[in-house]
Amino acid sequence: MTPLNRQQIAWRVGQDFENGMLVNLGLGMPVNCSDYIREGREVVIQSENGVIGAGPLASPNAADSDLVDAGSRKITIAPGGTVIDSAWSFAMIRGGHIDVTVLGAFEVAANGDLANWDNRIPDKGPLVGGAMDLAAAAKEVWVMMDHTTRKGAPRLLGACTLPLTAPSCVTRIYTDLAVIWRDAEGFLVKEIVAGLSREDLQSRTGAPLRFAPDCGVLAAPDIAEKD
Amino acid sequence: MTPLNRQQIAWRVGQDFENGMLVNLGLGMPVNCSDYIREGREVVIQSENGVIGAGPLASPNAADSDLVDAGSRKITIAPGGTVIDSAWSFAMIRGGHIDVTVLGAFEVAANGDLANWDNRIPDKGPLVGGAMDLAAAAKEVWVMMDHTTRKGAPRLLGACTLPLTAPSCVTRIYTDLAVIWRDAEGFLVKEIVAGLSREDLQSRTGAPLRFAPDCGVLAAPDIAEKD
Amino acid sequence: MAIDKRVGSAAEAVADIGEGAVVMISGFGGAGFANSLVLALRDRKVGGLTLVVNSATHPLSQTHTLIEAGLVRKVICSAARGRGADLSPFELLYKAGKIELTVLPQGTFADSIRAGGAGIPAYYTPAAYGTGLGEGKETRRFNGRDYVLEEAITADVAFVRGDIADRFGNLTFRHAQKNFGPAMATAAKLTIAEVRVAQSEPIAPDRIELPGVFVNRVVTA
Amino acid sequence: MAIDKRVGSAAEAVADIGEGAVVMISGFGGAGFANSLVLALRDRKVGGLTLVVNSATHPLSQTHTLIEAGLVRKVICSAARGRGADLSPFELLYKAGKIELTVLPQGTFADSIRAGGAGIPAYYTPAAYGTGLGEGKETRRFNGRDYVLEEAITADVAFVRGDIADRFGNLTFRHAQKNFGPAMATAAKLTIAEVRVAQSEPIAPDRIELPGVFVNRVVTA
Repeated sequence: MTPLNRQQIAWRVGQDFENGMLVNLGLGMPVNCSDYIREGREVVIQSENGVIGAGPLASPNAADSDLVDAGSRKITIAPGGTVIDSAWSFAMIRGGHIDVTVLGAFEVAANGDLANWDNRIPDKGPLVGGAMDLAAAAKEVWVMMDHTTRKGAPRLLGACTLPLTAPSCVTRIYTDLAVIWRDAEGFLVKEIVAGLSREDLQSRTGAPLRFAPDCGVLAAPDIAEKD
Repeated sequence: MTPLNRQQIAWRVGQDFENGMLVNLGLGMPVNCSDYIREGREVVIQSENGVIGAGPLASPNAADSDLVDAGSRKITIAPGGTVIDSAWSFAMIRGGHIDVTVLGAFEVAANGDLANWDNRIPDKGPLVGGAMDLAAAAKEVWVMMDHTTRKGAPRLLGACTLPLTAPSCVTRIYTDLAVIWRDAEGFLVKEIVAGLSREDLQSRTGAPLRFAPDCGVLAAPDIAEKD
Repeated sequence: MAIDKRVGSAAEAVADIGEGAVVMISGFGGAGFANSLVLALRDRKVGGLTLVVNSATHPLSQTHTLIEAGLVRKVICSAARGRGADLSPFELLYKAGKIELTVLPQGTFADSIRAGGAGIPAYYTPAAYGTGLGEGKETRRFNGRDYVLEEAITADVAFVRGDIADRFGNLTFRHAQKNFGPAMATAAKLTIAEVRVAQSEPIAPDRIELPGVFVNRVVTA
Repeated sequence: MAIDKRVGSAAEAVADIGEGAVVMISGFGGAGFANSLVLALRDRKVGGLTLVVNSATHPLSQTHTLIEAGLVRKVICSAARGRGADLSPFELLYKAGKIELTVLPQGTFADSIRAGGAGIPAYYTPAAYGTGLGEGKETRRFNGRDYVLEEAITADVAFVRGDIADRFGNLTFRHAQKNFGPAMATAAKLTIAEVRVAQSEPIAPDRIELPGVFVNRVVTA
């Protein structure tokens, strides 16, 4: 059994972006998804600092400190892109105009509850950013994360233990082991990595799994992990 | 006794615009005030359709049907002017950024109540436009109107009889007979046309008048009435 | 498959607007009326419409043609008075009790549309407090001042007039053409823009006034 | 006397900001920080400030210098976590109970500032409902969905970073420099813009991104 690395998870998410979608990608792992949009599809990447149509990272000699995304990365503007102010950018988010937001997470519950902003690190200040607005208002909230913690504890749970970002919002979870849709009845496995049994996946998951009739193999091309 | 004509009232209002003020002028008589700003003063005229820095009417050969004010007049943009959308224009109004709005009125009460939107014309549809937003939120609401109705009934009253535009908002009234400030105690006459006694002015007014210690003569240069 | 929101005609652009639709129409003071789309909708003859339009009676708007054709059930606006003493098509139907009307202060009209597009279900405004238009509305005091609660306005379709569009649906506006267009585009399930020029080439990022993500179809008119 | 909002230096621009002022500071993601004004304010050494700033800890912002100098009583922000395991100046003071903090979802932060400039005292948003940040806040259901009531944020002063200004205070922004600048400029009693170029000649009407009526002083920095 070979779990996907993070770039491979990003690749897998990227395959599911449809032509013309407006997509917001969270800081960290999710921003990599835009590298893996299928040939021939145009997807508009929204960054919550107001870049509508974010392009790839700028080359070092084209980098412009005024052209950044919400993660402070020096980026480019894709053809057809523009920049709006933060109030309008969040009006776009809150107004339900984002087709999909892809977010990292600490925990996801079977009822769709998301915990991704407060890991209770002692003494460190809070950082919520745009996570609550995105989770509350995007048409779909897709989570990408490792299936378990480094210590092997499940991140897909019956109920979140960490502070919530938004209740009942997650619609899909892409992990290193599986692709799981979340519906009114809980978790529904759509794909599972080769060599991992359904029982093994269930044992690494803190809530009951159902398996889709067409449950397939989660596979990705060889892509090296980045820093 | 010679009452001011409407252009002369507009002239008198125009004398009181200070340098740098942001001023909104209502449809009808008030838009003429911008013709009478004192030499050397720059005043920014806001039209609620979003023109910030409205200039004079366009000459016939420069008229552009896309460059209009809230009264559908083909105008120009003054140096430093721009155009914003209606939501932002009314955010500017509602947010208290307008220093002065000059509005026409049917009635003004001694407590500052303004009635300028509904004259109870049978069968005609209602038209409120931006009047309520302006009256409720401008820092100062100046009214310009004839002192009495055509039949001689007072328009400055103890209480308005027509539907209100906003309560307790009017700070000044410029009429063909007088300039009157409105404060917590009611009407305070600051200027009165030559040849009209204080008693005569009071008899044409439906609420008690006080006269300022420095009450002066309301006079304007000869300006022909326009259509 | 590249994004391309340009369609061939106004008729094609409005072809799926159904009976009873709530339709926003841009335009104010003579500028920015989406008249080609309005006329195309009239030609479809679908009735029971609710119009969200600043004025029900502006002489340069074609809104009256929908009203005269009997297609309009309700109007939400800030102005519904025809010019002069004669009654306008709207006023005749309103007098006859054949059309519903909601009149809002223009700033409330504008911000309720903005709220509709911004996911804000309701907000407080000082406009209309203590007036007939505020009667029956919930009120509340903040910091010693009284406000009325106003709810968001959304629509099935928005008709917006712009100047230049590109294949992404990005728009520019000429001067006062802008007015209610940007807010309405955000508040409707389907936004259709009629423009002077609909080009393939992207508009420069710093010239775009309405991001194309708010626009679904573009037609030259 | 023509309008001319340009002043000679950042020090002059902030010279009348007093003890206990509420100060908004633009900037997000590394762009649009009004750092020259922040440093000039630090040099004035007026204390008891409340900062309204997206992040209390962004490494490219000079906000931390106000905090380190002990001039800040309270921070309203959406991000207050320093990078890495070491505690930032803000975190050290916060841990010691010497600084107050209000954390808001970023969209709430943005729209509360917008509301502050738009005369809207309060509005409903879905963000933070059912979370710790929504605890203690008034909630209400509209159309089957739950929202929290959020109040407007206003300030005594806003520091905004722009690209070009003219004598009227009109501003343009470069790319993502815009972020919170336009909203903050509307929500403060006094708005000061620092820009790359402050020219006498008016900016073309269709290039202006923030009307000068929202800007009181302009300084080149």
